[in-house]
Amino acid sequence: MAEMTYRDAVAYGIAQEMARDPSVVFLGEDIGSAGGVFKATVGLQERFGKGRVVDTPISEQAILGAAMGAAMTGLRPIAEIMFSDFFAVCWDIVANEIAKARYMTNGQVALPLVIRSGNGGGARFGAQHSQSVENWAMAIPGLKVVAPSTPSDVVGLLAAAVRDPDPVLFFEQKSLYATKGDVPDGELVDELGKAAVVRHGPAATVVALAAMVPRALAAADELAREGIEVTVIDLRSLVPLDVTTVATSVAATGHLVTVEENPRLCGWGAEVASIVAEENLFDLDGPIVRVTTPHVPLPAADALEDAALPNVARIVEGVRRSLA
Amino acid sequence: MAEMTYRDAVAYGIAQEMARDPSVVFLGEDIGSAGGVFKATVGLQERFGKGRVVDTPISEQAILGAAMGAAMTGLRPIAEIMFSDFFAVCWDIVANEIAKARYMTNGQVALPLVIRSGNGGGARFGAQHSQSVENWAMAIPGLKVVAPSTPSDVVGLLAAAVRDPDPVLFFEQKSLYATKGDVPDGELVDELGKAAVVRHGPAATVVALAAMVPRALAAADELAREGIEVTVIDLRSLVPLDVTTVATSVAATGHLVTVEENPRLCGWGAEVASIVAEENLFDLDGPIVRVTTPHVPLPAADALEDAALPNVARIVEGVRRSLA
Amino acid sequence: MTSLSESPAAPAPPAPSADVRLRLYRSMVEMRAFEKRAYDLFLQGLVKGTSHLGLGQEAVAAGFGVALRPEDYTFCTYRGHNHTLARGVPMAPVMAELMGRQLGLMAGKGGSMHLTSIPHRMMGSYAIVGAHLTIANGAAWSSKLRGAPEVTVCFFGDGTTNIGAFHEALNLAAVWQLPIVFVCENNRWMEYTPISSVTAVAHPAAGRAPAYGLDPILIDGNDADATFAAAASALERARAGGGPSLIEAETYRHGGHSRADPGKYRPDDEVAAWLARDPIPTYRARLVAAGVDEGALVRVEEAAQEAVDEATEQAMASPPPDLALVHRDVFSDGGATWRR
Amino acid sequence: MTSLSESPAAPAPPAPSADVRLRLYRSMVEMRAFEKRAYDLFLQGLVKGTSHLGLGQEAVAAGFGVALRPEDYTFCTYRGHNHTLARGVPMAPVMAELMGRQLGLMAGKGGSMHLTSIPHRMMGSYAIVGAHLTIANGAAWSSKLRGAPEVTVCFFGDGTTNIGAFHEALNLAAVWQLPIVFVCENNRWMEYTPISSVTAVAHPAAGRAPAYGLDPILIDGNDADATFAAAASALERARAGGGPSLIEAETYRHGGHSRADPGKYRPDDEVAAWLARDPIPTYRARLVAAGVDEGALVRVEEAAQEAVDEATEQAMASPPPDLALVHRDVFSDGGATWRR
Ligand SMILES: Cc1ncc(C[n+]2csc(CCOP(=O)(O)OP(=O)(O)O)c2C)c(N)n1
Ligand SMILES: Cc1ncc(C[n+]2csc(CCOP(=O)(O)OP(=O)(O)O)c2C)c(N)n1
Ligand SMILES: [Mg+2]
Ligand SMILES: [Mg+2]
Repeated sequence: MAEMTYRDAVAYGIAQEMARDPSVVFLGEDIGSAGGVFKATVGLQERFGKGRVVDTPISEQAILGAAMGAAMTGLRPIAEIMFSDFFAVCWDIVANEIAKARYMTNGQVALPLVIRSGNGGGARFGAQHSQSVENWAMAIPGLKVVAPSTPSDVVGLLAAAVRDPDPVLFFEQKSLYATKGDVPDGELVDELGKAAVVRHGPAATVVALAAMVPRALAAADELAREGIEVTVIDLRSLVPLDVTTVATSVAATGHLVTVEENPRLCGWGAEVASIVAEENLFDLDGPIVRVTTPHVPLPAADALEDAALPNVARIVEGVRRSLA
Repeated sequence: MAEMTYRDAVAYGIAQEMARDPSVVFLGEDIGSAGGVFKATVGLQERFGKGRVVDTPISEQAILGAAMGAAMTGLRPIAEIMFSDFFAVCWDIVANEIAKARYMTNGQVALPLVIRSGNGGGARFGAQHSQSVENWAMAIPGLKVVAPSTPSDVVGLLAAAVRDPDPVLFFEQKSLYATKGDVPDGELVDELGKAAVVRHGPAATVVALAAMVPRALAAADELAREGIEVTVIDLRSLVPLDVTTVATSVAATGHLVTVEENPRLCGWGAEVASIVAEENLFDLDGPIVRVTTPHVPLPAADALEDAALPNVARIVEGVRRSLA
Repeated sequence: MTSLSESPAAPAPPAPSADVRLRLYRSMVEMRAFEKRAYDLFLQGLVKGTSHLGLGQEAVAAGFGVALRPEDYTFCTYRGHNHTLARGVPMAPVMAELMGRQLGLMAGKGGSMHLTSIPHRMMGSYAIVGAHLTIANGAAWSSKLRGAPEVTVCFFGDGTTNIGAFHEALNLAAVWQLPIVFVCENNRWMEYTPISSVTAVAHPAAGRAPAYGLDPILIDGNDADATFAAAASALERARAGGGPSLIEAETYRHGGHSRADPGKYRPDDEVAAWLARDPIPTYRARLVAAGVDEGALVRVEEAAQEAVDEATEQAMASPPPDLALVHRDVFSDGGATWRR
Repeated sequence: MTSLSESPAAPAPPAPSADVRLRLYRSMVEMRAFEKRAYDLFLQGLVKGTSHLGLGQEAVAAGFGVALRPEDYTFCTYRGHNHTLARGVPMAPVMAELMGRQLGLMAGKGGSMHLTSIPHRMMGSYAIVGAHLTIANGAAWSSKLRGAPEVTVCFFGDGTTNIGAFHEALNLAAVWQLPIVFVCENNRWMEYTPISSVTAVAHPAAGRAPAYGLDPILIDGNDADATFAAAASALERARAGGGPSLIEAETYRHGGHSRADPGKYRPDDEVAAWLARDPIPTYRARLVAAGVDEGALVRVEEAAQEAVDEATEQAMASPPPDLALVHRDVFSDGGATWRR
């Protein structure tokens, strides 16, 4: 058991897989000699060489195209898209090519590849470097979508993603890079599609993802101080989506609150809410409340950004609104 | 009053605006001398000249970038993205640039522009030329999103979009191009953000968009034959979203069914469903049912595509499920 | 050809062997017979959706098809019937795919624009202009990393040279010195707009090669001997570690862009000039002049026709796909389930 | 410079007038003083988020800033402090924007990477590599359609030449013969990776110009006389209807890519060689050698320092932005309401 940062867990997790499987290769901008702009891939090029850890031009379409073609022909690439906002410059390769290849070819093509990306706000980078875009990916059939909230989940879910025969988009929340946690010794391999119940309580079910998990837990603490004990679920993966864990909890609590960093419309919170409204409506004792960033691009100034992102107070208020 | 096709209504609507306002210009691939690959822009270049109706290279980023820069500097461009699937190759200009410019500049930049695109399935074109991607746009703060279902809505909403000071994504459903309807004589200008109640009935509220509107109406006919009279709402615009009309209807019927062509996860149906589950939960007498294309890329073969898209039988079944 | 004469004349390569020439001829004749039938079936409403014919452009796919080794990879566009057949993919499943039948190469799930046969290393037909150039790089990169003597060939049209992905792919291939051959089939038209009206240079591919440190290579894409020679030399170069090539093959599509488009937007004299340079009769005449027994050519032609007839029959006899396929193969477990 | 000497030597342009030279010097000195302060404030935690300094690259922005007319448009990148000041945007709102204050040029909503001042025709700083080249075309297209004698100048880095949008933008500008000047500031590095390691040609912009039918133009980006001359000639050409230009200006950033990056990944001798060619002291020496009164230069330097001090004070005195701004200006009605 070692304590490490979420940031260091990335390089640790990639190294675990590259050491195990020579077909795992890694490409992206500034990932090699520089160790990544978030310093999340330090040491990998030294260890695995310039053949397997490759710095690319600023050509996101070429990066993901190369990953796809390599995955079709025997490799298991990990590609980095530095900031998830940049998925917009290569969305065609993700949404039209990678996501659809297996289906269109009636199963002939397998794409065992992982695309990692720094996601989300909090760093005062402004609207083009702060988006949470996991919902863009969730809306595209054929992609798996993972977003860990702790260092050990980074390692375990990354290993699961690399070993998965399908394309996985792996969102690393930038605001979590500096956070720390314990990572068990030895090989760590998790399973995609299993949510974690990270706190138990009968009053309501709070479903969160990535950086919203610690905030939801803090809100749960605050509610607990006034005697309201809520369940907090860390979804960990959007596709596959662990509907069972959410539904089971809602059946017990009667209240659902989702907490997501992405802007208001059409996020995963809406999906989870509408699944429950379709399949578990009569379990509900109060409205389903979604706590999100408002439907605005993220502002840069610290005061404004803090006001835009979901915070503990808004989560607490959301739970109260569902219980009212 | 003239009867015309949805297809012809597009050229008619563009001509109305170009004739009125010399700052309206129109650019895209094959739109000029060829009159558009869907023949929806026939005659415009002859009438308004090669300066104002411009054929471009296959460079979607350059097309939308040009539209944005022109809109910043005094023109009101209409750009065509031939198939909406191709938004993936220029999503950066849409989602990171056009959508965010006004906000990031604290209101300095206005972008009065329209991006038209052929959307949706039914033509057996396969997974890369058949997507309904209006939900991609709805998820991005800063965009207005419109999708007409009739020729007169094409004309009226297009005029409203062109005159709107904000960027509007205008989705023309390809499977509707051949359909016909009456278009009133004289200048026709509609309003963005107003849904239309196209059929009244007390049993349930069915909310649909674009090509799903005629299907929802057909389903309503079928249900009426067994005495179930439902309300059908044509949303017409996703942003602004006419929550009032939907909520008022659900308050009266107690049942909500959404019908959308896009794949299952994170579509506008989920958004509408979760708004109702948050704000009008206690109006509901049955589960909110979403009828969608399943979460798969669209197959090409006619038999398979027909089985994938929402059809009358599935809408009827959806209503029954909500009423059960 | 004006444009060819504008460019420095390359020395004529030595003629291929008689055996290769017959294979080139057979390949072109098969493509032609197949696509004519596909067009008929389209007019009869039996090919649904769309289809993009390569009638008139056969010499390009044939030259490469004959020059490729079985272990090499092909990537092509929606206009990919020819390139698919050129890799030895049987006609019946291709025809059945166009018709949306169970027998189809992808059981109808892909359609005409997405023909793929991994066992033949026909790695897919792609319908978003430009994307597959970046994907083809990935296959070439993989060959290089695995130390396998495979070459990737990637076909695309003139219009494709103006989209961003082209630029990114060419630069990466050059920087990584990938074993890949990019083949631009310049048929002078995009859909309904001439390439010359939207491109800053006269030769959309060859004129850009130096921007990637590559030699400009411009060939007569209607001459199967020339396409074969260019293919053989670029493949050899790539296999020897010499890196990528970018070849611009000048050619013409006889028909319209897709479906029933008659292609009327093109000047009559342009069409006539190119029809006179039809790669198949001109090649036939060359072979006959070179002493090839005409009977052998007739047998090739008859066999192609029979193959097409048989493929058509098989395709017609096939039922529509099993509807359960709608929910299959989104994911590798064979299913489409996004939840648990 | 090795790379400069590799390329054909252009005849030295005539020296600009004394007045222009003093304006060039003043502009560079102001930029330098401003950015040094911005860096100090960053280290003090008063500039939040990120910031990308152009220390060492001032001669490019200054040369163009002085040559531009008020009606011309500028588009630049996240590394855009210099280009913004060069358009006459006052220092205080720029400083305040970096600090996330109400006084900020965009009231803190954009931040350092998105400086924009439409009244100064500073049409924005863009943080997605490549995108703004396509947007800049739109402004130039609009000028052309409106018949207005405006020129658009678009700045970007060497790394930007490898992304698809670059290619699409350059081709469109050439085909449409737009009044635009593309200026590639080749500072030899992307973030932490040298451009030479990922680019197929030695000169990432000049080496690609012929792919768009343009002349390769390579200039010394550390020489304000040279940047001014290149700017003046390209602007004139564009204004006269001669279409676009693509200029590659060789330069170097003194510091790291962004924030507190010390730029240690760069070879010491490379850094030292370029520091010796610092555009400001070298230009100062040239002016003094040409007989300019040193007192005048000192006054320029002191005035710049005072301006920065004053701007800093004003910015520091400004409160954080009104939180209501979070919900403003998503749409043109001033609000953020997506529903009715
Ligand atoms: C990104 C993108 N933009 C536009 C299209 C629509 N489209 C399909 S084929 C085509 C013309 C392509 O021309 P070219 O590359 O010359 O190939 P050809 O059809 O002549 O073989 C266009 C514009 C597309 N499929 N993808
Ligand atoms: C599409 C995209 N990819 C990657 C980045 C991250 N990024 C920001 S600046 C930069 C380097 C740009 O290099 P260059 O164009 O040479 O400009 P310079 O920073 O040297 O001025 C990178 C990779 C980005 N902002 N956008
Ligand atoms: Mg073509
Ligand atoms: Mg640089």
